[in-house]
Amino acid sequence: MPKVKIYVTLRDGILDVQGKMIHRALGSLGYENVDEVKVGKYLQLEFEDDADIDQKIKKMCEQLLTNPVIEDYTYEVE
Amino acid sequence: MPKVKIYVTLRDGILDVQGKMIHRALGSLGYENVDEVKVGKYLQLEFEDDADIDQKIKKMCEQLLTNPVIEDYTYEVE
Amino acid sequence: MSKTTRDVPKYQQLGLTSSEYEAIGRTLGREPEDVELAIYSLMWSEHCGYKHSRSTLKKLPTTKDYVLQGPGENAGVIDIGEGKAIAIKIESHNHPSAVEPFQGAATGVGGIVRDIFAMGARPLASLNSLRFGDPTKPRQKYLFEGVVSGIGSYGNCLGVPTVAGEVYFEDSYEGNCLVNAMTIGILPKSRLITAKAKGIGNLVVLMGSKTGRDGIGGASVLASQEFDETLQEKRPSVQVGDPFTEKLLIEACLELLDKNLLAALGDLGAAGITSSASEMASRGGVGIDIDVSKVPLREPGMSPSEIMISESQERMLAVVEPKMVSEVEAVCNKWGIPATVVGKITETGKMDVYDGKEKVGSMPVISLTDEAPIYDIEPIMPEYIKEVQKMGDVPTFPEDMNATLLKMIGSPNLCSRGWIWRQYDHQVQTNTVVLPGSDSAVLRLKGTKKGLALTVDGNGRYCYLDPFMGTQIAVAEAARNIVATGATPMAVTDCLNFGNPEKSGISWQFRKAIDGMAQACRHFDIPVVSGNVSFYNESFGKAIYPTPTVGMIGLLDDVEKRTTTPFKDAGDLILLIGQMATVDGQSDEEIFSLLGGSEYLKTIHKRIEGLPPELDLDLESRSQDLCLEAIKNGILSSAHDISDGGLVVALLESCLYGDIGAKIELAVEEESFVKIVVELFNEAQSRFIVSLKEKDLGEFGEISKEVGADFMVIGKVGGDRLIINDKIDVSIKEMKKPWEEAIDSLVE
Amino acid sequence: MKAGVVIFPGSNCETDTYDALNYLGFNTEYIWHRDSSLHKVDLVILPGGFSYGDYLRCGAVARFSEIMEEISRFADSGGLVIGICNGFQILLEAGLLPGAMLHNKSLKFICQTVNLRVENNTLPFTNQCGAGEILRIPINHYEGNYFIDDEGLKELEDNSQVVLRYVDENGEATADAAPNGALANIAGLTNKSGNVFGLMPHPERAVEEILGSVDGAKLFLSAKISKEAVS
Ligand SMILES: Nc1ncnc2c1ncn2[C@@H]1O[C@H](COP(=O)(O)OP(=O)(O)O)[C@@H](O)[C@H]1O
Ligand SMILES: [Mg+2]
Repeated sequence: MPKVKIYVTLRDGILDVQGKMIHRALGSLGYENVDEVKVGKYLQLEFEDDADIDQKIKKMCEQLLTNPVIEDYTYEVE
Repeated sequence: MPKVKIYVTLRDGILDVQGKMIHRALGSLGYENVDEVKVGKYLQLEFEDDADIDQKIKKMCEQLLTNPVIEDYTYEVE
Repeated sequence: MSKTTRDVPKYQQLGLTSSEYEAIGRTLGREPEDVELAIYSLMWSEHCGYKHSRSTLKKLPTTKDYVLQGPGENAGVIDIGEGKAIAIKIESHNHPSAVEPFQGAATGVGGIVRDIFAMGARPLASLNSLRFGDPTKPRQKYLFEGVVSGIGSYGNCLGVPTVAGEVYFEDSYEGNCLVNAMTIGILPKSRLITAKAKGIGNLVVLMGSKTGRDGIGGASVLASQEFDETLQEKRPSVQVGDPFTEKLLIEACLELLDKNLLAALGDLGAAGITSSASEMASRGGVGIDIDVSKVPLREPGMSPSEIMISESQERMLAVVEPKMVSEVEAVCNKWGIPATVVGKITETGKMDVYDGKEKVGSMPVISLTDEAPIYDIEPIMPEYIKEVQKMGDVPTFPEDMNATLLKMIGSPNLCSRGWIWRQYDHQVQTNTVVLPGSDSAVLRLKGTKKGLALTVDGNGRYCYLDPFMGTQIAVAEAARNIVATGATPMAVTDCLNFGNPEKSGISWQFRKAIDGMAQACRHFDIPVVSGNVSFYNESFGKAIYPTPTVGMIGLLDDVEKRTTTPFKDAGDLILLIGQMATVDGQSDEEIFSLLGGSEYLKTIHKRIEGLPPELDLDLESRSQDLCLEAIKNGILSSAHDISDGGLVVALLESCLYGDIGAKIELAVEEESFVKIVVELFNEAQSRFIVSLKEKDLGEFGEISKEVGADFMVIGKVGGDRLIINDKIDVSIKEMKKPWEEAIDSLVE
Repeated sequence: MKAGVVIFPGSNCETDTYDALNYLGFNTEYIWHRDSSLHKVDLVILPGGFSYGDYLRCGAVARFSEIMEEISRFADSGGLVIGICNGFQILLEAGLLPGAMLHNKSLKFICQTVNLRVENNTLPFTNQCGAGEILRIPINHYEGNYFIDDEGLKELEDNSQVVLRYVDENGEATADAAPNGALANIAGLTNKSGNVFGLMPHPERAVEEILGSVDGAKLFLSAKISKEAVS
């Protein structure tokens, strides 16, 4: 049963408020050597079989799982 | 500059309301061969250097980045 | 298995005492099976069984002609005329919130909302009463932020407005925060349903989310013991709220009731199917069979005990006539809610648990409910009382009264709560006509001229110093808040938050508090129609302040006559209803003692001591009558009760909310600085600040004579400063920022 | 005039919207998300709420509802559509309006009344407002931080598609005036042809004096009057 991991992040140029807030919070906790923090979504899907799996994942991502206006994604099949 | 990817998921047994919803939505869009969907957080951190990096990541995760009461995490250093 | 757990008998691990274990054996006439032991341990837990409170609670007045349902059901219900009724209930979710603030608070809202629609009512509004430790400490900040956002996220998603609440910060809550959630709902009287199982042969239908291992023993076990290190191990049992499913469940249940398809309805709260099924059977005097193999599961491999006691959220249990089942399924299907027959009503008087064909447990229903053990721990006044009630020496008061006032108004307990309520949808359903920021929220009732006023009040610090007086004051203050909007108090729902009831000192606090509540409610003739007890609010052996919170609802015959806190128009006269606190000829010590338990003493002098203000119930009634009658006659521009922070804080609040100043002349001996400070900051009861047009002063005076209440004209609305004699002179604009932004700067 | 209020699972302002429309003299009906017809209404309203719990993204799942195909067709043929709050988010996800919503910049839910400036009063949704008129209407959301790329923004501005902007007490669209951080202070916009309107504020919460403002009524009444003018 293939396991698919999808990582969704905000597109470049879009202000990542969550990332910025976490960055600030890390700073105030004394973690000074972090340069950047980005926050995204992590989806884990279990497929029954791997027929056309790449094509299916792409379609799902474009149709439902991400919003291309603001989000990019990458994925891995295990 | 090491890049760290952190994957945060809900601990086993903790209800994943989003995953449940997405699973149902995928089903009604005709993606029938998905068995399970889990939703988590994906964090990308850029560090200035890799001094004590593992230790730092673990501490950050426990202190701020994850909620150990309900979440587990894994990470990769690139 | 580690050595220690092997040595401890199973019943003890489940929290039962050896005599309780023996009692189970006597009832069953044999050793209990695993499932049975799990079920007894929960039903006889403090949370489900009310072992330490049942006998004391009997003292509360609970009836009045308009009470349709008093304590004992999922919620109390009162008749408000025109064929409509209101369901009301408050509940604590303290322990789950201390473990996971966001989910703990969210599921607290989910639970109380289910109690409301379980009565056939559509949830109309929610309130919350919160207590945390010092908000400058990171853990406390985390809890506070998490709880507020959890309450908001759940209620907002449901479309139930969160219209009012209260929050206080005191060190005693540091290890054990309080999260009390209250909801009211509205129903046509004809839709009233109870969780009273009836009809031998009727089927038991489980509706809503699938059952998982979440919260196994969560609420009930957590709420029945003190906090210590072992709590860490209980963490994975955190329950996660799914407000979307709850929203669908509300719609499905109300449609089922409108179509008359259900014989009984109950929610699943603490102890899951176990408590819901046994309590429904017990109320109906019938038996019930449950087949755990029919329960839809989210996780594989769950044992019958786990299924029976799981506290998975967003589930309801209904009793349905067999011929109605397909229609019930159709309605649930429309809303995307699974509905499954999991049992039936029997004449056995027993709760029989099956796993498919195999019977895995059989217990007399009443042994689980009415016959749960009762403990009467001897009450003994705790040592600390005498110590704290003593008032120390008269301190040197800071000279600069403006600075003192600024410090007070920017302190965590007195600053604006806007940071909280802005995170709550307080307007959905378009009924909220007095928004947060007045003494009570007011809802209009669409289709009528009427309105409802809602508030929740408690004062842990007063109750710590004197639980009897403190609790009376909580009732009086709630009533005063209701009256200040122009509503007549109708009913109370109470949440009793105390420490470990097995201790004689806590038992004393509890009894004193109930005596105070009972006496005050009797005096005002306001019945207690529902409530909740939360014991074991201790961490590492240290109890919280005894904190009874009083939720109250009032009715306005004409919602157009509602009155709010803010001053409105320049030139309006400002009146004090009630009396000045000091009298001539008192010594400085006597005068100073009037600051006992006050915010002033705590914030400025870091002292928590003395006796709380005295409450004269008759005087209180007269003050309230005067305020209420004046509002009903339509002559008040504003009304605000005096509570935390005293007269000056009440005045400043009316200025701040109204964005307008006031000039006040108090009649006090100018040379006595002690007197001035005490008059400004003492928290004497039974008082309101009201404003009105000069032309209406005569009429106001007439009313005051009729009801026999005192008042005095103390100043005028106008300008952009609050000026009191030559002691206070502050700009409203400059006070606004520290008042409004205090919480922001605390949590950022 | 006949208006239809669409109910998705998780909608929670449908009754408020229905009541507001009836109060303003519309003949209002509910439309269920699984219906396949729009019941011949003249105006379709997608109300606020949390359709499908707003899990994943606001509006992401609701846009696939059966009724959305009909609504698309209706919009394409010039029918009037208003999306309020979650309804706006659904219209964005469905591509009936351009752009997307991000979390509020405070990462907090916000419920408060805001000042809105009417940027285009020639639309069927604003013809009862003065040019530059300031409306006071409540907002109530966690994701109202509007985003669109530079090109898209230019197009919106060039076509006068921005309908409402968050402004301060002086009517200025300062950065602080947008409580959610919305790009260019955009609170409401239309499609190019001006018949589909999305807005984050809740006009149904501001139609009666007793609710504190009647400014929201103007938006609904505009639609009513423009329709009556046509027929
Ligand atoms: N946790 C809360 N949730 C919602 N509203 C709150 C909360 N805490 C306080 N408020 C609101 O803030 C205002 C002031 O609260 P408070 O000082 O406790 O009022 P009072 O003393 O009149 O009972 C009230 O309108 C109250 O409803
Ligand atoms: Mg008050």
